[in-house]
Amino acid sequence: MDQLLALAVAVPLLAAAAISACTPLFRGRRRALDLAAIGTAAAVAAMLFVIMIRTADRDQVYWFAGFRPARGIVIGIDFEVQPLSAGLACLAAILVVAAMTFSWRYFERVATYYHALMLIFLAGITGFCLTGDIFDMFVWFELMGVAAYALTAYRPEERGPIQGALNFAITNSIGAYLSLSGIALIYGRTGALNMAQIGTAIARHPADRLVVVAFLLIISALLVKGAIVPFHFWLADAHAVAPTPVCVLFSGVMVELGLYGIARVYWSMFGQALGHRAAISHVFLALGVVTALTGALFCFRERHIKRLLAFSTISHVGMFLTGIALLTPLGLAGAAVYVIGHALVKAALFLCTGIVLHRLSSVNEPHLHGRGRHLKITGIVFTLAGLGLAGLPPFAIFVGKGWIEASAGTHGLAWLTALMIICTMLTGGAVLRVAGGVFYGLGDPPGEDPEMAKEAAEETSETDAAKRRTPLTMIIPPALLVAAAIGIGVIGVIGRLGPAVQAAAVRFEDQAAYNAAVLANTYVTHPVAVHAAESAGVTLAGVLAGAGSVAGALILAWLALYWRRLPVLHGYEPSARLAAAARRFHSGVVNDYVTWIVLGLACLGGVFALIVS
Amino acid sequence: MTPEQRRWIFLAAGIGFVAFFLWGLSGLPGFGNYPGPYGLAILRVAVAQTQATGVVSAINFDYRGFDTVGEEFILFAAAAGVSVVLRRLRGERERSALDEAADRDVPPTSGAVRMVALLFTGPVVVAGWWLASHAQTNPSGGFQGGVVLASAFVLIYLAGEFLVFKRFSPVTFTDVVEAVGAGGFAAVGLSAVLMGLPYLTNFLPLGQVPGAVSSSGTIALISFFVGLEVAAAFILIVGELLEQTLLIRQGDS
Amino acid sequence: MSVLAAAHTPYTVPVAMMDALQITILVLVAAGATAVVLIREPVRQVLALSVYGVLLAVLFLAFQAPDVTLSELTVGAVVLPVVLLLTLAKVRKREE
Amino acid sequence: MMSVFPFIVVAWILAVGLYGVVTSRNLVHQIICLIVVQSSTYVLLLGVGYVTGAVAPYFFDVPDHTPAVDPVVQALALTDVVVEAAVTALLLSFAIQAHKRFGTLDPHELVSLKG
Repeated sequence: MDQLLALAVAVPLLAAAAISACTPLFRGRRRALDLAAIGTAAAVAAMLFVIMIRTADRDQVYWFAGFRPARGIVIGIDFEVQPLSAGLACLAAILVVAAMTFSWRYFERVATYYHALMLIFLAGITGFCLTGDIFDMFVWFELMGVAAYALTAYRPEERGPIQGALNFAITNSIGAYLSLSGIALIYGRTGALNMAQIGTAIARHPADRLVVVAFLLIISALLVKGAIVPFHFWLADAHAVAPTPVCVLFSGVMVELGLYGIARVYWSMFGQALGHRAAISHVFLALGVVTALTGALFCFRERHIKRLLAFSTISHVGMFLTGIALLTPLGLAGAAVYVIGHALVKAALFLCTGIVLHRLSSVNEPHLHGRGRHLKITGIVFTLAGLGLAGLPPFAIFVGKGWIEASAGTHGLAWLTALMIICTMLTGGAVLRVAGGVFYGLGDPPGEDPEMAKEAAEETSETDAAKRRTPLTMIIPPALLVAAAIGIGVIGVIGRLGPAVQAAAVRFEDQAAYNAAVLANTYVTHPVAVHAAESAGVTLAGVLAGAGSVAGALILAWLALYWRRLPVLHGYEPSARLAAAARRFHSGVVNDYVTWIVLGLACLGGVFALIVS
Repeated sequence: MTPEQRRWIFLAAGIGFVAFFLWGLSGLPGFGNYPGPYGLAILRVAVAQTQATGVVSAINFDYRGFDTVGEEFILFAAAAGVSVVLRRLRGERERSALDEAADRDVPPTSGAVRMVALLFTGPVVVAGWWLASHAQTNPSGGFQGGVVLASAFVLIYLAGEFLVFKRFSPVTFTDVVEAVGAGGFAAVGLSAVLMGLPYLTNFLPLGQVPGAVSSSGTIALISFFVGLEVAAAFILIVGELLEQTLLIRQGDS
Repeated sequence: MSVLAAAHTPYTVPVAMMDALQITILVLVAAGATAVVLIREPVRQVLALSVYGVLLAVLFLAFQAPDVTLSELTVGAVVLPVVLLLTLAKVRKREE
Repeated sequence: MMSVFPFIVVAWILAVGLYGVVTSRNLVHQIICLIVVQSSTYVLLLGVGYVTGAVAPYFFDVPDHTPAVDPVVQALALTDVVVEAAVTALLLSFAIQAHKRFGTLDPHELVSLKG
């Protein structure tokens, strides 16, 4: 039993409580507070990294309060840790360190609440990733949610944050209550809350109506959190208005945790019982494709930089989902590397946007046109991150996406490559358009959409300080994140990453081994060689696809910047129709969002009912 | 969507969803036929293992104590969130506490109500304390006790003494108590780790008599910390709301 | 599960009576929930909510959950109404 | 009748609560409807753990092995009731600020992002 597992959750919680208890001591000692919080987050990151290394060979199971299962009946709560779960939590901790370092000079008036809430948020993520108990998962999910709502509304003096936080909190709460109903249903059948025990119990019989309904209800909160269309509406509202360092965590890991949760729930409990692998794979593939396309289209038309990045997250989440939905180890491994690459690059983009907001007091693309010329380093980092987002070799996104495409290719789904190229072109193109316009003054200032200008004008500076130069604490984190994205990509390209991540993915998808590790304390070893059928190397096709999407993104960005000078397109407003559609659906009214959630669940329910019966 | 369109879309979708939900519910074993094994296993071993006669408390503070750590911090985060959102902002001013009586918007409390409320405050505090410290025996525990303790605070408000209370117990103090409550729980868990035991192991002597006040080891201790945290969290929340209602005004009003 | 053994303990109500009791309270709870949703006037709705809280508490007692009853009573009948009424007071004052 | 009736009530409460959330024109009303949605989960939890004819899981004055209802769901519901009250308070504080910023509680008019 490895005590680090418990400490990775207990330490940030205790630190958050200690920081709050010592509020009077920290008055006027802002740096001490920052150091304490950053130190805690860094320690958590280190612990999780060690855990990830230690779980490389076999799963680790930790029984809280020492209540081990007797004769297959679990009476306590366990942590069941695999490299992928520890790795995701570690990524979150690293992003917290980056965000807190960034806010060193960013917020001028923060009380202890900000630091305490960030640490609680981190603890929630860690607990969610590591736990092996379905109700415990729900508790950490709720903790993460509550901290996130409060952080979204951190600047209540403005309109946006309050409205965003309300929509975020109401939609996610409804998802959470439905999940709790699902947990109650499955508990009523199996009398268990431990995921391994539930999995073993329901796998004995073919899935019936209760199992299907419980599965859909349990994942409903995760679909909302994971911003899968049509459950995604809250995301743009909340991401666009949360303080920039918080956006880093929202886009970088929180949304991805929804997908992690779906994968964990599927491969520890429902996979064997549900059966119908092909049909389920197709349902999630369809969800992923719709999400990826919707996000990409909305991303490209957006002029509010933070909302633009938020929609790009939706598009990428859709692509992660397609990777997971292949139900192959290589697809999951690709999604994992893709998530890491995306988190690093997207965090860098948000932090650079934060610098722009700090220096130029705006995130409105037309307004900023050409005004960022003197922000040289920020411009370079932003552009590099944009190219990384478009899948430029050797960024980590390129590696992860290559694996997903390779796995799809061997399963007769080669069209997925085309989808990936289209979506990356649109999202990468949008970011590169911003980079070209804002930092290099290229092209014409985009037309002022009055509505969007109004939105963007809402966003005022989050900082009060003298803004004549960018503090080092702001520019170093995004630069390091981009460097890390390249570094991980290089390790992947030279072939060092593939076997390890694929082995981890094979274990993640092996429900029997998971159940045995928890209930019987036996461990199955998976020789990597067995699964060499799917090569994780870099192929010529992969490089071509990567280069193609980067070239496409550059062309799209160029077209968007210069289209008014092209004779053919003269006078054509390409986004007018889309804008109307966007306004119709992203109405900002939470009642609509809840309606879409219920509609989405009813449709998915119908589909699942057809599949299983 | 217009409200009318939304209502129709929702009715169609809602009927489908509820039908689906009922379809799943019909797969449950009938009401009153809980099949186990989780609850039955715990019922078999709980009293002997923990010396607590209240099995629900034994689960909350021992078997599934780790959940409760998370729940406690949800409370903590929610209270912190309320403080963040309702903090006094630029452009808002606080009415002086001294002229509070003059332009109070709530009608002044009558003498009788004040009297009764003050008389009740003591017993309510005692009741809350009793509930929080008897988790191991009766249907009680830190959660309920904490809420009852916090409602004593509401009585103080009814007695018209909010401002007096505020002077004696500034928000910082409640904050600190709350942090001690939440942190105390996490620390009890951690002290087990320091002794080389799994997190949250019940390491204190359990006592010989099931259900006695000093029995069941860390269960009683944790319940006490939970009571502290819950009471402080709700006092903070109600205090922030009271402050909004009674004291804070927009600058221009 | 030996139901007969339970029937001898002093705390157990005869099954038929318990059924009748539970059905009655369940109907009341369903009606209460409907009322809470349909009443649109905020202060009345808060009152309906606290009645609904008490009904739920009674239901939980009939489900043999005294612990949850206590929790629901303190929260549903005291804390939530106070918090909601304070919110309404704040919001109302500014409308004038 | 008795074997399914409680679960039908659960579905009814859930449906009514969701209807309230969707049709609400007042944030405070909407938050109260959210409380109703949530209360359905408590009824469901306690419902699945009920054992006909059994006692409450307290052995202070009954013998140790008397059949009792499931204590686990009670533990889950108990903490949730208290915790969710705090979350409701957080939502209400958002509503108060929304009212200050927008001068209304109607969700249709809180549309800062869309003008």
